[in-house]
Amino acid sequence: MNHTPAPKAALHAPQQSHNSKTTASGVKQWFKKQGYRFAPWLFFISLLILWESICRLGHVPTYILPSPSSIINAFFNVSFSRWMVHLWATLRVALLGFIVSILISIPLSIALIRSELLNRTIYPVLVVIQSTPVVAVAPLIIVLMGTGDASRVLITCLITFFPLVVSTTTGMLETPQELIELSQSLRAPRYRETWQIRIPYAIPHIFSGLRVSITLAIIGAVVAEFVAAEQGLGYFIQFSTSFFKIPQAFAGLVFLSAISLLLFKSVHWIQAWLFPWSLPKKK
Amino acid sequence: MNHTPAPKAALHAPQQSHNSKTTASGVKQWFKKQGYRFAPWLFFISLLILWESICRLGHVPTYILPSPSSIINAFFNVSFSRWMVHLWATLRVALLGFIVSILISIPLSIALIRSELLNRTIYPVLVVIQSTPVVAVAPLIIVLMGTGDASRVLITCLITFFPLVVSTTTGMLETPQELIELSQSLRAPRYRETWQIRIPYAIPHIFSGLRVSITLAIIGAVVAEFVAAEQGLGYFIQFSTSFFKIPQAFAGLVFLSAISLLLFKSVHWIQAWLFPWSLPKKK
Amino acid sequence: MNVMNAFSTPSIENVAHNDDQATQKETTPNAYVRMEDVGHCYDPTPDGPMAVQHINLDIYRHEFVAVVGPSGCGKSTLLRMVAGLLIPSHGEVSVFNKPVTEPRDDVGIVFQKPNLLPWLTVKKNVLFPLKHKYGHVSLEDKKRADELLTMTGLASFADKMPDELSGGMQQRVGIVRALLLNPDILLMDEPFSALDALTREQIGFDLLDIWRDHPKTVLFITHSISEAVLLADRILVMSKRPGTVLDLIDVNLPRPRTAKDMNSTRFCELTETIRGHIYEPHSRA
Amino acid sequence: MNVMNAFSTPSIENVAHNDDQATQKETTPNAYVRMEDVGHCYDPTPDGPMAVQHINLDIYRHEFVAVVGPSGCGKSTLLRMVAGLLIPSHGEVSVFNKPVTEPRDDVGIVFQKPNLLPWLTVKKNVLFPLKHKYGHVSLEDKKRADELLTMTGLASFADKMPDELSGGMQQRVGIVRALLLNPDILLMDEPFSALDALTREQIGFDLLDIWRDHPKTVLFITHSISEAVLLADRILVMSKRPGTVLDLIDVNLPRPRTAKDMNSTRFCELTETIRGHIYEPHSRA
Amino acid sequence: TAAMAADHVTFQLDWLPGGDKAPVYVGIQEGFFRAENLDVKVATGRGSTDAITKIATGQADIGMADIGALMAAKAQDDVPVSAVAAYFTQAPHAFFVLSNSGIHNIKDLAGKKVATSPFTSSNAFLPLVLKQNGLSDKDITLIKADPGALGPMLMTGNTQAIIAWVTNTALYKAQAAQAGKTITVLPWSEGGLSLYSSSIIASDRFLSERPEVAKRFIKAFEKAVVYTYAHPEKAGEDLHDIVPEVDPKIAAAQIHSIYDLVYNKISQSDGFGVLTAKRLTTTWQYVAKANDLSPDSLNPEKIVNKAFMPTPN
Ligand SMILES: Nc1ncnc2c1ncn2[C@@H]1O[C@H](COP(=O)(O)OP(=O)(O)OP(=O)(O)O)[C@@H](O)[C@H]1O
Ligand SMILES: Nc1ncnc2c1ncn2[C@@H]1O[C@H](COP(=O)(O)OP(=O)(O)OP(=O)(O)O)[C@@H](O)[C@H]1O
Ligand SMILES: [Mg+2]
Ligand SMILES: [Mg+2]
Repeated sequence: MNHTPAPKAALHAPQQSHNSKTTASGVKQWFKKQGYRFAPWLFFISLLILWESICRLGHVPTYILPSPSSIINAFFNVSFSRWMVHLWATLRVALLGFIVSILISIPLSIALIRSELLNRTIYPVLVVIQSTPVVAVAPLIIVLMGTGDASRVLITCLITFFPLVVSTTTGMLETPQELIELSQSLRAPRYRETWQIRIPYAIPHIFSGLRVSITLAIIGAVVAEFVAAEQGLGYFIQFSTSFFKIPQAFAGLVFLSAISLLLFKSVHWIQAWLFPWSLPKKK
Repeated sequence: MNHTPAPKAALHAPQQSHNSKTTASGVKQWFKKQGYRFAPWLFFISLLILWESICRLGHVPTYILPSPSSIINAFFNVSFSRWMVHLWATLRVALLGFIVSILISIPLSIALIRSELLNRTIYPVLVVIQSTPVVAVAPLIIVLMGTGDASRVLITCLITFFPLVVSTTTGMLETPQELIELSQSLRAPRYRETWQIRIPYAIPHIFSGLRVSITLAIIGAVVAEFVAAEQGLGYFIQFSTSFFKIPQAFAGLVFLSAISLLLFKSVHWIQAWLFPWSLPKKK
Repeated sequence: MNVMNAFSTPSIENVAHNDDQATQKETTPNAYVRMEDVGHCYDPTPDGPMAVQHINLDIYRHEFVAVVGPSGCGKSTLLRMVAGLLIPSHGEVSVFNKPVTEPRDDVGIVFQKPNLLPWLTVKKNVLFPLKHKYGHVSLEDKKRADELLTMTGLASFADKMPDELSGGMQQRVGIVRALLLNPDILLMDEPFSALDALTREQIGFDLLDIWRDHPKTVLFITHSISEAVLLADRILVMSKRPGTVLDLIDVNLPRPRTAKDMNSTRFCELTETIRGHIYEPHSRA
Repeated sequence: MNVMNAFSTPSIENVAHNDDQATQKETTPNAYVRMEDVGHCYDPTPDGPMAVQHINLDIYRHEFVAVVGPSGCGKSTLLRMVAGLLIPSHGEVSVFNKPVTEPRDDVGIVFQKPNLLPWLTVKKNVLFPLKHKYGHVSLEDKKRADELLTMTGLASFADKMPDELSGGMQQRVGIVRALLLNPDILLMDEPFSALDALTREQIGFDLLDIWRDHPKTVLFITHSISEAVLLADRILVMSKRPGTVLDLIDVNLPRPRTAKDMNSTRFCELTETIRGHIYEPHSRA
Repeated sequence: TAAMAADHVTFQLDWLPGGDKAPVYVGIQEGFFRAENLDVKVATGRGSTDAITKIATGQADIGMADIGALMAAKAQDDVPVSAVAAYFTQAPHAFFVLSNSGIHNIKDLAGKKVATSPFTSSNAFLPLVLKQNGLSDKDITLIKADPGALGPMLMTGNTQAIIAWVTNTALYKAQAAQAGKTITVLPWSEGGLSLYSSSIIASDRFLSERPEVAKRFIKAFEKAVVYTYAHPEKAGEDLHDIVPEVDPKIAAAQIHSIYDLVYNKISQSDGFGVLTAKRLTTTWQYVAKANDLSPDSLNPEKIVNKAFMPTPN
């Protein structure tokens, strides 16, 4: 039998080297980790510095590209409460539109998967809706839904739902045949096949769609504010632009980007929280 | 040994029934197939009839929702050559923008996958770009690229690239660990791991992204025409709208939808042609 | 466990009279699963190659039939046709005189690949068919799941995810999943192939115990001849692709069987016969 | 094929002197693959359970070592550590005195699952490692691929897609893929588990022929004790999880071996010894 | 001389082609530019700010935009763009109401719903015009919606009044006719708002580098304006010839309806195209107030390059 422990000396030597290795590589690891943590910020700050220098040294006029300093300046010229009003208006519409489009897209995708007939008839309609510029149907929407949140949410939905439908249907169709056979061999009701096999299998696809949709939801809210609004960041940006307050418009853009990043990250967090298995494993 | 052929009588009887079954079910099959083929058209035609009746019976004014007949009418009021001019202008920009964004997105996604650092620094920038309303940066784009096709293609790219990046990275990250280990055990150059394993594996994801992107490319071209253009369907629609020629605007929309559908279908055809294995198997 | 029960398995008697399948066919109306000149061709073109052909086989209620044959001869295809997952392109499979035209819900399948759901823990994977079929799982089911997991040595892995298991463990999870359903027909496609000799033997005997206590019709594909002899009432020996019936062998060893039976002359005779078939020139090109 | 060559396989001599691995360790500088107190724990928490532990094993150049052990004892883990796909959390694996710290490119692996690329035909799958490693495949390679596919009975399936193959065929494709690479070290994880007895035996002997003509170091995981004895120079018997070395057995049967060797007394002795280990109480809880 | 290559000039519109933009097209079609050896290209725009930016960044040489927008731009940023001539000497902003609504003047709007598009410059002047008519912002309910939706909203009764430019009078009338209704226009210029509006602006670079070309262009443009308003129907045809999408009849109707913005008491007394210091100052006062800018932030006379202005009467 060879189940003999290694000789003591041999046991110590590698352990020591093992330890020292751990410490050395630990420090390295730590640096690497910190690097990863701060890299985005460092990158962001250098980008800002670059931007500022281009504007200053290149004498770039403000109406083409305002410098970060002028944007910050413009930022503080608007009162905090006004910012909050605009922010909330946009965030509200974007989130509502996003949620409504999830509520529409998932059942729609299921229907499209389950019926070849629906697939062939409804899908083209979806493509048409997706490619219709909102401005062209703005009068229709406003006459039907008024100039309130309802129209804006509808417009956001129209812009947001498509990536979700495409990725959900793709994901559900990609479900391995074996898992479908498992379900068939149980003669389970179709809705359970859908909910317990196809949908979980499609989760990575769905979240890929959600990531695209959430950023489109912001765009949708902004476009909706172009169509009808008294407040909101999109309104604010367009308004500032039309009065040539370009730094102020860019200050609005900064807010918009911040919400986008936050919501985009949130989608990831939700996936990591609810469906940790659906994320690729880190080595 | 039981490898005995079935008795002759038994052989005939089932064969006959088999045949008759095939014919009966063949007719049924044929009807079903024809149904599938014509369903979209039937649906489309009934939709048109419904629309026309709503407009006529509900006395919906043209400036809110023009009836199909008035749209057709408007359609023939514009000369064929003008339509072709606008169509080509939009199609050209949409396709160029789409192709350029594929050329950008795929290498970008690969870079994002291969470097955690890039991922952490560039990805937020991409989200910011994606969520920036084009109007806000229109002056910058015009200064950099002029008012010609170049800036329209750029705008189209800005709107199109994101879904592609998201779905390509998602797909590449979903590659099963086993296949990656296969590549690692060969110590193949990283670029081959990417091109021969990760990318093929991501094909269904990539095409899901392409399907979204191609419709966004149309939208992008239209938005770009809102920023600066003297022709194109987006310009035409906006122009018609500003003259309150709503049926004419809708005629433009019909064209826009037609290109969208065509391009959307083309993406599918290309997938079926180049990567037939990536499509889910039909039963 | 009540060892004496095993002899009363209804299948045994039936099988005893069934020496020549071909001539007896018309006189066995109580056949449970019946295959009549079954064949299948995956290729949709008219003259595509057959994967299996001319399979005539009657399996009686609560009989344990093993299938052996060269790789690629169509064993899995046969099993999928019995399950109704595949409709034969020739002939007909029927269960209780009703042709199988769609997936059956009275079968439990152990697939050749484990086919676990990657997003469920081992325990949830095992309970999945019940949840999926009936919408809920009872406490009783959960208890039985725990028992079966313990039996297969997986108790401490109940809360792991499938990708944290070794290949053999995944296979065992697949077996437990099918057993928990307690189906009328149990279809097992090389269920023990990734298991070591001891585990294999143990689970084999466990399976026999379960089969005795809850009689069911079993179709069991294996590459181990001794395993086939040890477990089955009858053994279907298939020829190389396109697979046909080469022989149908009655085992006729008394039950309950133990590891000691493997030294009996009858056992050696049978394994030799089957080995002979497999190594015979006509079984392979 | 030149049968007499088989005796000159360098490993045989080395193995003969290697009765007690532990005491000989320091005196075997020509060990090719060396595992020193290797252990691995998948759980990142400090006191997570070990999957394998205290593995000390030297494999000589061109030696054929088989590994047997209960399911889940860490055989695949061990193999992945030799391949450099997994860095042991304890101890060290080294090849030619160089520690393995990253995936090695001189290994060919037959994974426990076939792991074929679903978008490539069988032939392209088989050629994939060469294409992937070197960027191109020569005509020579293609010819060898055809030969190996014919040898494994897959010639007529060269242009099929993997999902059109049976389980055993897919496994054979995986074997051909690894053999075609002609690597220095061949790591095979239950390569024959989905094959029938005859195919299994044939491919086993084919493997021995290839190994004789193109000597390589082989680590071969199997659940078949007789297969291990028939093929290997030495057999590593592992205990149940956490896997440790239970025994390391010299086979010492003359080469070339044939099916007849299976009736020799030495063969029966060896299988009995291993069977004894496996069925011994300490090997399983 | 004819042998000399024509000078290229890009003319920037502040919106899409229409009757109000006819002169530049007339100049091309009727040969006024060719006579001055000019080769003029027209670029469409999407609002005054867009036009100013495009001229400032050198995408176009000369063009038209609201002078208020230029003042606001100059006040905040020293854009290298100057006004060179007046085009509309009156504000084009107006309320549009249905004729049967009982609203006859701006005062009648008290308590009514008024719809406007979100980003029109009219919104800035609205408080001023209301104030001049004894109202405040709180006396009306303001709704903001896409410009395309305003007409439908008025016709369907979603709103009692809309804010639009008189340049669109013909369009709204046509739309109302479709709905079997008629429209009354309440121009803000008659409600006490007195300022310059659409003007000819040019990039400083163009003016300093090619002054001769600029002079010739303005001369030809003036002739085109005169011709346009003298022959609206022909002007409509000319426009249609270059931009086939434009309906010549509608364009002609538009030209008729904005005649007063171009030819009025002010153009008569000051001379066509002339921007006077006094009216510039009043305009700036309005603009500064409307945009919440300090009145000292701009010397309104500084935005004009008088060297190119037509001679006053
Ligand atoms: N989906 C498929 N499409 C086309 N051919 C198939 C398909 N599945 C199986 N086949 C073919 O049918 C034949 C029988 O396959 P099957 O899987 O039934 O074999 P098997 O007896 O189970 O083999 P193994 O023991 O290797 O699992 C094989 O030759 C295979 O190539
Ligand atoms: N990715 C993983 N994460 C966590 N635990 C794992 C992982 N892979 C394997 N294990 C655990 O490590 C142990 C050894 O696994 P391994 O796959 O090496 O066993 P094996 O000897 O190959 O078994 P088998 O014969 O069943 O394939 C098992 O108990 C398993 O649960
Ligand atoms: Mg099989
Ligand atoms: Mg294993």
